[in-house]
Amino acid sequence: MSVPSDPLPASGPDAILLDGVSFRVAGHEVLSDITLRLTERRIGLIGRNGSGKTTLLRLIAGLVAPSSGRVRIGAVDPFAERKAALGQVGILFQNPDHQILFPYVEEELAFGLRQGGLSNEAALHRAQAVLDAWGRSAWARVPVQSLSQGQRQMVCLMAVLAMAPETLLLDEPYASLDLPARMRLARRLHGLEQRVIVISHDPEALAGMERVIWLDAGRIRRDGPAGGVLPEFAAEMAQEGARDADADLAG
Amino acid sequence: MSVPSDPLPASGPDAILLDGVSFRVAGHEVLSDITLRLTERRIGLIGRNGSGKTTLLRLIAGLVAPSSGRVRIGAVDPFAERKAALGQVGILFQNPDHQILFPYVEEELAFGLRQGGLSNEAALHRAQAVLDAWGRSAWARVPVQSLSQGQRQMVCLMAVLAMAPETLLLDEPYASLDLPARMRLARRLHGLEQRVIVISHDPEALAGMERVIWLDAGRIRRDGPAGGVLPEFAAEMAQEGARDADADLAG
Amino acid sequence: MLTLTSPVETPFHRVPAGAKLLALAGVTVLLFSMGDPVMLGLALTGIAALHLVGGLGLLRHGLRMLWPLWPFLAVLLAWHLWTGEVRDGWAIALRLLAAVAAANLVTMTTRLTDMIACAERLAAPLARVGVPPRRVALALALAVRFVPVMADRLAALREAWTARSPRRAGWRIIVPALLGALDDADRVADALRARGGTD
Amino acid sequence: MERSVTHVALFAALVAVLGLVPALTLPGGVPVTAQSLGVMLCGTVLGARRGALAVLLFLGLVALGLPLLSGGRGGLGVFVGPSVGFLIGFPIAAFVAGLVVERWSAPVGVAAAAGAFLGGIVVLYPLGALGWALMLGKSVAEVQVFLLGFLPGDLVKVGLVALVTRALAQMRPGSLLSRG
Ligand SMILES: Nc1ncnc2c1ncn2[C@@H]1O[C@H](COP(=O)(O)OP(=O)(O)OP(=O)(O)O)[C@@H](O)[C@H]1O
Ligand SMILES: Nc1ncnc2c1ncn2[C@@H]1O[C@H](COP(=O)(O)OP(=O)(O)OP(=O)(O)O)[C@@H](O)[C@H]1O
Ligand SMILES: O=C(O)CCCC[C@@H]1SC[C@@H]2NC(=O)N[C@@H]21
Ligand SMILES: [Mg+2]
Ligand SMILES: [Mg+2]
Repeated sequence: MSVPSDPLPASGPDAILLDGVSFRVAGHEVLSDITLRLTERRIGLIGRNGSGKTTLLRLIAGLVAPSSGRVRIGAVDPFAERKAALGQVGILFQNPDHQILFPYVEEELAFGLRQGGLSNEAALHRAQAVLDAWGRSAWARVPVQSLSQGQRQMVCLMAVLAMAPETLLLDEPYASLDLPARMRLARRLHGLEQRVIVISHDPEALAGMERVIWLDAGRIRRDGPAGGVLPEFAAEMAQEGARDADADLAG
Repeated sequence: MSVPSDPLPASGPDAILLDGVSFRVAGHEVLSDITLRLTERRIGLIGRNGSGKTTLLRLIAGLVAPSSGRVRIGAVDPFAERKAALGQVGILFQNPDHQILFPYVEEELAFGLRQGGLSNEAALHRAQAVLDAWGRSAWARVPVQSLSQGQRQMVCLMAVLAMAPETLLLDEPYASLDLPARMRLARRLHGLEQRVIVISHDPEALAGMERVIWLDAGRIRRDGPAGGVLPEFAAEMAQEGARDADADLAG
Repeated sequence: MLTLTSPVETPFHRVPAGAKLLALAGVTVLLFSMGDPVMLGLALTGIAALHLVGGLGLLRHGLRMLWPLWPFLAVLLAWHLWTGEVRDGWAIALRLLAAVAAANLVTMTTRLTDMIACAERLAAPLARVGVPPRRVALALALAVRFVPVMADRLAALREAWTARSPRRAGWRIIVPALLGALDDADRVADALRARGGTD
Repeated sequence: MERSVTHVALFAALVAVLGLVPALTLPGGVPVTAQSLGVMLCGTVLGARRGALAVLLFLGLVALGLPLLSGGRGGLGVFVGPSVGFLIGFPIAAFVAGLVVERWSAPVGVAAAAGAFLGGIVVLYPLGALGWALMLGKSVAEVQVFLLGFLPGDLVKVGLVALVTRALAQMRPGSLLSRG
């Protein structure tokens, strides 16, 4: 289920920089003073429910602006310079049902391309090419509705890949998939040239990453190679699970 | 994460019977000719995405009627005799957001009781008693929206337990929880007197069950103690995962 | 969810909702039967004084709720000034302010649960046309619960759009949002049935 | 039964959420709002009876004190304000829109457009104008000009209702209760 790393190619994608980034919403500080420089090709993000993982990914994707601090991909501010950011980062949300916008597979794939400036025809053509490349040629005119959860997630992934971003951001891609689907997805991700940043709260899914960042209550708790961070995380979670702390109300 | 079994008490809940049950929807046979007699206290249901697990649970809970065949809990038809069925089975859906009907915790707990015939006052009183018993006294007037995912699931569980059904049906209760939350939930389920039927596509979550039923494309593939069924299931899933079969279109 | 009920407990909070609604109905009828701007001005002053019983905070909250009316009042006065019916203009403006302020006072001092309970009683006659009052209360509670769920879903779809387009999402996300909502409706119907249905 | 209650509640929530779209307040104190789009959709998707019930439920929430009208307004006060005629007309508009889709077997997009136009403009405007005139102390004839300000927006909404309803009918034929 892991996505092991190959050595970084000579000319990799731009570094992702976060400089003193905080994110507040409704008076609650979701992320506090995060400073990171991400250059690795396979990066994992781990942490408990509500620790701020999804928020960090949304900041990198430029979907929200930080309350303070700066986010940059190379020289680009992904929130302010949307056009440039689209070529740099693509994001896969946790739940395919919150991201599929169109009824047919080909429309879903063509959408981002059209928004990127292709004509309708060219976009549909390229969508078919992507489907062919992934061995899914027959899917073009299939209604998204009729696909299984795992297949719908595959549609989302192809839609993001069609736009050829330098970095892929994946939010819990394995959570609702069964075992065989997980293994297949892991294999596919492994084969990608792009940089991949994956969220999970399952240490197993991140084994073999070049770098794993452990978020805890909106702060970086540990940051390093998978071999160092994951066992420590797993041990703390086991200890935490032995207590009955759920009773505390949030916020 | 498993819910091991204690010996069956002398006077257990009524047996659940499925007799030649099929379920068709939109011309597609989701379940085919299922015959089962369930008497164990800890039962697991395993299978791939789309194999029909949720549908089987909905049939037992009486939420849908079989297209052919009979479902009985003791002598009760859970679809036709709703009132009687409420005391026999309670169901916990996979996603708490699809289950929570009311804005405040106490209202959520009181609802089922009122539907069962209690006065509004008595229902609120009993709701508070359940909260107290679970060490969650302060939750009564808390808006559901402000609770975390794990806490919301706890609300659902308490709402079902408040109605004191003989059997609990749980659909993927662990899927969106982080590790500590999973461990706590498993502990809670372990402590319950009720019969518990749990769905999962993760063999680990079902280790130690008295009986595990493996559903495959709407049919029973294997049925027996966890120790026998689970390794076989895991082996087949690993083999399945090695192939690239996603390309087949569903149904 | 946020309601317009004042979080600061006032003596009015303890008055039964039904009594407040009855009083409001009386006051409104009275206001609409008056035509003298001076009398209406006095009535408005009286209602403002009632706010003060609940404290300055309540008065401020009340003023905030009246604020959106200003463009309407401006047009109303300007129009009547122009047609030379100044007295009528003042009467209408003061009556409206007084009626809205009185209604808002009830809203600000009645908790949502009390209101729902009251609505359930008021809906009792509907039982004769086949709508049990219980179901009215249930539908109200369900809708309150769904508002934030629906808002979150729209926000998620808007983000999914933004993630792949330099332009802002428009009406087009209504279709996937509705499809999702219809699926949700089916699942929630299951949950409802699982715990005893609608009656 | 359960299904019908949850549909009605969800569509009431939809109308409420459309109130988050920034509204434009015209000089007369009645805003140009996306919520009337929601009202028309209630009718064309849920049908006459359930559509009207969904809108009534929404108005019920507003009356109970939830700030669900555009701009965060709500409470009992809005029912004695300038919008009262429109508010009372909303459930009737939804009913008429639904009735047209139910009874007229034209292609669903066409029927939805006709229903939305009939309910959301032909029926709603006079009711809205009546309430408005009463509140302003003027005659209906005198406030009529104000309605013109809404027309372009409402025509766009009618078009959107047609597109959205047709899309739903194509993608989930079973879910279009107005044609079920
Ligand atoms: N728009 C928002 N409004 C209110 N609270 C928010 C918002 N966005 C995030 N939060 C809060 O911020 C915290 C972090 O949320 P986030 O989704 O980033 O967590 P996460 O690590 O991805 O959790 P999970 O594993 O459950 O997905 C949570 O407590 C959440 O409730
Ligand atoms: N109401 C319905 N309409 C159409 N198809 C349905 C309906 N209910 C179930 N199905 C189909 O029946 C099959 C089995 O569904 P079910 O939800 O029972 O599977 P599952 O084993 O619970 O899968 P998962 O692990 O993904 O939850 C799926 O292919 C699903 O698409
Ligand atoms: O929010 C309110 O106070 C009620 C608004 C009523 C607005 C009416 S609906 C028909 C017409 N078209 C619009 O866009 N606004 C008005
Ligand atoms: Mg997350
Ligand atoms: Mg399922």
